[in-house]
Amino acid sequence: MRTRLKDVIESLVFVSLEPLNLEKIKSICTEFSNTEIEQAIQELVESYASNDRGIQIIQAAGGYLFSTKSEYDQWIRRLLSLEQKSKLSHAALETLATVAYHQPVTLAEISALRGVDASHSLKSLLQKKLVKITGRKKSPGRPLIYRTTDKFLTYFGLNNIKDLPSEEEILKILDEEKILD
Amino acid sequence: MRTRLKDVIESLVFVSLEPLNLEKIKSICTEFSNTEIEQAIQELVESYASNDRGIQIIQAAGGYLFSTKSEYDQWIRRLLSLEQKSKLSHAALETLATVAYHQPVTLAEISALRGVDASHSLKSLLQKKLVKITGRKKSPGRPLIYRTTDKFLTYFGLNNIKDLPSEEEILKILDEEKILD
Amino acid sequence: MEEARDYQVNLEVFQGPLDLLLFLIRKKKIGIHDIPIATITREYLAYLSQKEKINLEREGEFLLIASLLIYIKSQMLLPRESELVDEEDPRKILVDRLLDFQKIKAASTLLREKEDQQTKLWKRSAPPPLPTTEDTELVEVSLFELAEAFLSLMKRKEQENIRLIHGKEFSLEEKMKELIDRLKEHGYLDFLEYFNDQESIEEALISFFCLLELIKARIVIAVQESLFHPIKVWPKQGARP
Repeated sequence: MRTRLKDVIESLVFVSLEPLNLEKIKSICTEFSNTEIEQAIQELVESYASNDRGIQIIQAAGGYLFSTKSEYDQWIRRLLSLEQKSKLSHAALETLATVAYHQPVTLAEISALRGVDASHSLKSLLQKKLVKITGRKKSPGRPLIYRTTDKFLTYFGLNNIKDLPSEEEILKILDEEKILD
Repeated sequence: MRTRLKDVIESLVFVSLEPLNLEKIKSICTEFSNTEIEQAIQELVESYASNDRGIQIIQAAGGYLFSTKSEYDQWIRRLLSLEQKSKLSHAALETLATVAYHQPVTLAEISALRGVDASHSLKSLLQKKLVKITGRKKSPGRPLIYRTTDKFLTYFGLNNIKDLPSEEEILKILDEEKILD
Repeated sequence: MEEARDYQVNLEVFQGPLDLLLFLIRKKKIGIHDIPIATITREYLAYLSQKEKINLEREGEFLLIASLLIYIKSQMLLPRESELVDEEDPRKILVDRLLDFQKIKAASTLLREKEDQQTKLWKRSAPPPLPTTEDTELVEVSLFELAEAFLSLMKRKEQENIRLIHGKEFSLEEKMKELIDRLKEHGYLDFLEYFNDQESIEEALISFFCLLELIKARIVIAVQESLFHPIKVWPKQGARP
């Protein structure tokens, strides 16, 4: 029975977003005595510490928490930077959408459309090469104009910029809610 | 050396919130050969399957991912104070099945197959990222076409779209229903 | 009156008209390939008439199938010279749709089972504590980034209200030589620092164009330790200034 309790606690620590403290564990595992629970935790922590493992259970802020072992940090950093490259922030996505639907477009136009200064997110899109500069607008100040790139099309699986869902099509899908609800 | 690589991969899979695929692992663990990596993964998966543990490594959408074991569901729901995890509505599930088995497919085709307008359920599937727009059909009106996503595979615990229930399994269900009637 | 009682079932329990049709067919224990169309049409219409008012928005689809049924029934009644072959059977269009729909329904059942299993498996929704990412890898910066850094500096300079020193003129040639000398001496050049040292916007502009020329000629290389870090300029290895 004790082995199984150890596994219950392991799964609880795993899903918990913050350090899981002893009191909480006791309040969940009501079928088990306090002594059983304390022993199981002990066993669990030891099983991770004694084995060659990539992850461990640490004690932090009065609770138990999974973490990776520090000797693997360099590989984790590589994974994180890999994922950073393929991910967009919400702000970047909004800016990208503005560029996609209003291109060719200037920074001032994007910022006006989004209602916030878009320079930071535009910068990250240029770095990710999803957006490119294609010249200058023939207007006062000759601002730079932006367009989406071929990489943008590949990213979203499109053959052609004309394949973007039209505003009407998106509205139609979004409008459905009003009729039914 | 191989033991250590196993631990590296364990820490990588652990950190990743989405299934981590072999290609990504290879591009991160550049110090190791493909054979070493494949062996280490094998070892890792087995070490979780064979031991009494609360968590396991599952294969979904072509990658590896940590999850709890199903027998600990009730304790986790206590921790998260949840009666049950929310599930797809009947209409959404039926639309999703239509997309899965008829992809690439248009909204009009889905609606015809189901006999009802599917735009509302399609919208909720798009928002849940279980379905995506992947371009346009080369037919009059050039309607948008839809496909299932990797998240769809992960949601149903499928490693590959080929792992969908087969025609035989479907026909078996139909036979059983006839007997029941 | 068994039929009347069955009709008390609400329209809402059906996922559309095909679902209702399948229900009626199964109730009659008949094969999909041999639907007694007259009977089924009668029952289907009787079912619809249970509703006092048809909400077109919600139930228009039920009416569509009703009209299809009536159409097929009328086709079946047409006198024919010979026996029907499969392809000519007016019911075929309906049968095909029912077969497809039936499969989708069965597939939904199977997917629901998988969903039930999967909802018992819990995944992490947030990453565990991660090492802080200090990206020390050098990445080559684009001309855009370089220009941008320069631009932000110019803006700052303007805000600082630096007074312009007039009368002093710089030639491109002189500046180029100064830049190269400085690179030789220090090994590298901190981009922002160097421009900060310039006395006027004009001087900074000339230096900037020199730098662009050197980069274009691949004599120097501009690198950034990580995003938003200072840009450093190095002589390109193998290139002779």
